[in-house]
Amino acid sequence: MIDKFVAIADAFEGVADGSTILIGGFGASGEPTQLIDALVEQGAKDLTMVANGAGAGGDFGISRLIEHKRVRKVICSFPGRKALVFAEQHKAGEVELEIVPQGTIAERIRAGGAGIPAFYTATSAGTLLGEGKPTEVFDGVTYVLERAIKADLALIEAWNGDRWGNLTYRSTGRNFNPIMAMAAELTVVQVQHKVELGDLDPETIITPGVFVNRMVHIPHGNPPKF
Amino acid sequence: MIDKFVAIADAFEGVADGSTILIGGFGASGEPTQLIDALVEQGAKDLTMVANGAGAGGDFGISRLIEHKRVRKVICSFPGRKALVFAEQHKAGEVELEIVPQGTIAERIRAGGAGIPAFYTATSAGTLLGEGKPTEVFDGVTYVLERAIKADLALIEAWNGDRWGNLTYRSTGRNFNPIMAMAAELTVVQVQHKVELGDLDPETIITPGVFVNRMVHIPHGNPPKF
Amino acid sequence: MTDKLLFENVKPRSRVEIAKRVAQDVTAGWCINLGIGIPTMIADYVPASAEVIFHSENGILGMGTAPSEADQDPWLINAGKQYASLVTGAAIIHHADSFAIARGGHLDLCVLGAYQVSQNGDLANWAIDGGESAPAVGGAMDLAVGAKRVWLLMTHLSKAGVAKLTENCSYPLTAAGCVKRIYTDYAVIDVTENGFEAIELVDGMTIEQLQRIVDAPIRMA
Amino acid sequence: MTDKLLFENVKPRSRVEIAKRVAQDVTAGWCINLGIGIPTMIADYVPASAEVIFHSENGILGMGTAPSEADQDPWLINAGKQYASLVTGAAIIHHADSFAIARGGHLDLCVLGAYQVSQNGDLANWAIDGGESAPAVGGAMDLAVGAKRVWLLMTHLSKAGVAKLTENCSYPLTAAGCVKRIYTDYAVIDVTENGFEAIELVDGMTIEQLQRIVDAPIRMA
Repeated sequence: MIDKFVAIADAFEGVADGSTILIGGFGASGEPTQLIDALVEQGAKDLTMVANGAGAGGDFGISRLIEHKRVRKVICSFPGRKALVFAEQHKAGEVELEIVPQGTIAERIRAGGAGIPAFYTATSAGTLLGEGKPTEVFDGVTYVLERAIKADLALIEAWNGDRWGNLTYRSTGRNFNPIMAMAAELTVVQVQHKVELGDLDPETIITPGVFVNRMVHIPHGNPPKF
Repeated sequence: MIDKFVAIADAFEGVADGSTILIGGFGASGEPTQLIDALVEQGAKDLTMVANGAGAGGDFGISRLIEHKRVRKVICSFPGRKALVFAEQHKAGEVELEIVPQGTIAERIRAGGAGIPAFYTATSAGTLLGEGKPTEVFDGVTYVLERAIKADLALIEAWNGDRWGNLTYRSTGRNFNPIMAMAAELTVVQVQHKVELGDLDPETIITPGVFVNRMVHIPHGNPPKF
Repeated sequence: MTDKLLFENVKPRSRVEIAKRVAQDVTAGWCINLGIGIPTMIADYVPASAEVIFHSENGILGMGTAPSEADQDPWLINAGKQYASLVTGAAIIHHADSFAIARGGHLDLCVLGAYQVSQNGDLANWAIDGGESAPAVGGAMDLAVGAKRVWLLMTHLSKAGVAKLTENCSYPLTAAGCVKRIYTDYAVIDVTENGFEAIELVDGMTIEQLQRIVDAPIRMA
Repeated sequence: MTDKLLFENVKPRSRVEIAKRVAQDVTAGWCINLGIGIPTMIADYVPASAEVIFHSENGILGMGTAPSEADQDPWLINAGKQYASLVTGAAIIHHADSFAIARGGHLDLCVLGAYQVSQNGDLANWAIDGGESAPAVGGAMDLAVGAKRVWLLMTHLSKAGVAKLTENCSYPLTAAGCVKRIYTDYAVIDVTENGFEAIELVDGMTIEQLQRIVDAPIRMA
C-alpha cells in the first residue's frame, strides 16, 4: 500500500549538504514554514535555494533558514525588502545571489519537471540579466536561452493531500508549489488536511501523487500576518 | 458585459483560407465535432490542421473536414488506421503530412501559448523525425530544438463554460483542449453546458476565460461510439 | 512632485489623477496587469460594469478591490503581497500558467511605473545602476516583453529633478522597445516610430513647456 | 509464433505468459505506462494490492481495468482509444502535463513492443522503413526517452522468421540506447554495457539455442 505520510522528523532523511532545494510560496502564502523549520533541524547546509524571495522577515520560514546560515546561494526573483538577514549575509559575501525574472524562474522550474533542458524566452533579452546567455533570433525577435532548474529537494505547502500524494492548494497559496513539486528528486509536502484516497475529485487534483515522495500532516492554520 | 457566446453560424466569421488551425480531442473524446461541421459550412480551405490524428473515420469531425478537401497539410502524431479519407488524399499528394511525436506536439502547442518560441527535447534525437533539426548537447545528452506552434484558430470542446469563457472538461475529453485554447489568435469553444458566471469554482477552472474568444452552446451529448 | 508649481498656471496631475486618466482609456473586457504600487490604483477608477479582468502574476485572473480588514484572507494576496479579493468569474492558476499568460501575449495591457523611458520605448524600472547589492526584478521583465500594450504611469521628473523621458536610458533596462504610451503629471505621450508624441497636455500646458522636462525631442501628435 | 516448435521440447511463452512474467518484476507503487497493444495485458496480472499507478498518455494517472460494456464511458478512454476506468486515487491531466510526466522522468517503467532492438538498447517500434505513406509515431518516442526504465515485451522472431534482437537496427529508431530489459517468448534478457545478457531462459532452453534466434552475441548473465 502506498502511504507517503511520514513523521516530520523523517521528512528530510538523507538530504545532503550542498543540495539544491526549491521552496514554494509567494510571500507567506503557501510557504511550507513548518517544513523549513524541520529542515533547519535536520541540519543540511551549503544549500542552493530557489524560491521567489529571500525571506519575509521574522524568525520563521526562509528567513530562519538563512539566519541559521544553511544557504550558500539564493536563486530568486525578488529578495524582498523584509529579507534583512539575507541582505546582511549577501553584503558580507556569505551568500551568493542570482536574480531571475519571475516568469523565467517559473518556466525554468516547470522545464526541469517536464524534461525540457532549455528553452528560449524574450524576457531579459538586451538587459543585464540576459548578459552572457546565448541568444537566438526567431522571426526577427531576439530570445535568450534559459536552462531548466532541477533540484534535489522541493518543500511544498498544500491544502488537501491523500496517501498517494494527490494534492490541492488553497487560493494564491498555489503559486510555485505545483511546478516545484514536479522538479525535484525528493518532493516533501506539508498538508493542512489529510484526506482519504478517493476524497479528491480526479478532475480537480492539481498535483498528482506521482510528483510527491513524502508528506507530513501539519494542520498549521493560516500563514502569519505580514 | 463580456459575453463570448455566439450563434454557431457566427463562430468562424472572419476565418481566412490558409489558416493554421488546432483541433482538440483524442480519438472522438473531446473532439469539437459540431464546430468542425460549422467550419466546413463556413468554407475556409487550404488549412494547415494540427491535431493528434487525421480523423476517426465516418462522415464527422476531422474526417469530414478532410473529405471536404479543406485541409492542405496535417500536423499530427498518429494519423490513425481509420483515417481512410486522409490516407487516400495523402497518397494522391493532395495533403501534406508532418508527423510529430505526441509529447512534442503537445509541448510545441503549449510553448506557442506560453510565449516560448522554441525549446529542446530529447524526443526524436537520433531518429528520422529529428533529422534536419538543430541539436545541442546539455550535460552529455543530445537534444533537438523544436519550434512552438501558434495558430490562427483553435476548435475546442469543453464540458462547462461561462460567459467569460472559463472552462472545465470531462474526463479524458480534456486531452489537448486546454493547451490548444492557449495557442491560437481565435479560440472557439463548444460547451455542453452553459453555466452562470460564478458557478465554476475559481480553484477548479481548467481554462481561464482569457484564452477564449467565442463560445457556442452545443449540448451534443456523448461522442460517437468507435 | 513639489508643492511649488514648476510652470505658472499649470497644475500637474496628482498620482490619483493620473490613475484616473489611465482608467479612461481602458477598454471594457480587457485583461490587465497593474504593476505593484501606484498603477494598482487604476483599478479603483475602472467601473465594475466594464468587466475588466485584472491579472495578478502570483496566480489570479479576476482580482477585485482591496478587501476590508474583516474580509482579509491570508491565503489570498496579490503580486504586491497585499490582501486581495476575487470577482465573480475569477480563476486561480499556478505561477507557470500565470506567466504563460504574461509572456504569451494574453494580457491586453500592462501598466507599470518607470525610472526612465527612452524615445524608442526602452523601459528602465527595476534597478538604478545594476550595482545594488540585491536588486529585485520580480515579474517586471516578463510583463514588459509579453503584454500587448505596455503603458507607463509616472512623473516627468525624478525626486532629484532629472527628466525620466530620455533619448537613451542610462539605468539598466527592463525591456527594450516595449512602451507604447506614457501617462504623466503633465501629459499623455505616445511612443511612436518618430519618438515621443504628446497626445494630450494638462490645462494651460504648452508643448514648449513639456519639452523643457523631456530629455529628448517631443512634439504634439 | 507458429504452431510447430522451433526447438524440440522447448515450449515458448505465449503473449499472455510473457505479460504475466513481466508483471512479476513490477514493483509495488511504481508509476507505469503500458504501450498500446500486448503490453496493456500486463495490467491484468499486477495485483490491485500492489497499487501500481498506470499512466495513459492521453491524460490518466491511475487507470483501472477495462470496464464491462455496461460501464463504458465514451468520455473515458485510454491511449489505445479503448474504454478505460479510473481507480480510487486517480487524477485527470491535460496532454502537456501528461507528457511532462513521460519526458520528465516521472515514469518508473514503460513497457513497449518492438520491431527491432539492438545490443546497445536502440529501439525500433514505430515504422518499418520510414517510407510508409503515413507512418504513425504517437507517444512512443517521448515514452522511450523519458521513462526511468524501458522494457520490451516481444517475440524473438518476426512473422517472417527474422531475428528482432540485432547488432544494429535497420528500421527507423524510436530512441537510441533506451532499452534496459527484454521479455520474450524464450527468455528474459538484459541490455548491458556488454550487449545482450540473458537472465532467464524458458524451461529446456539453452543459451546456444537462444543464440540461434538472436542476431548479435548473447550470453548468460
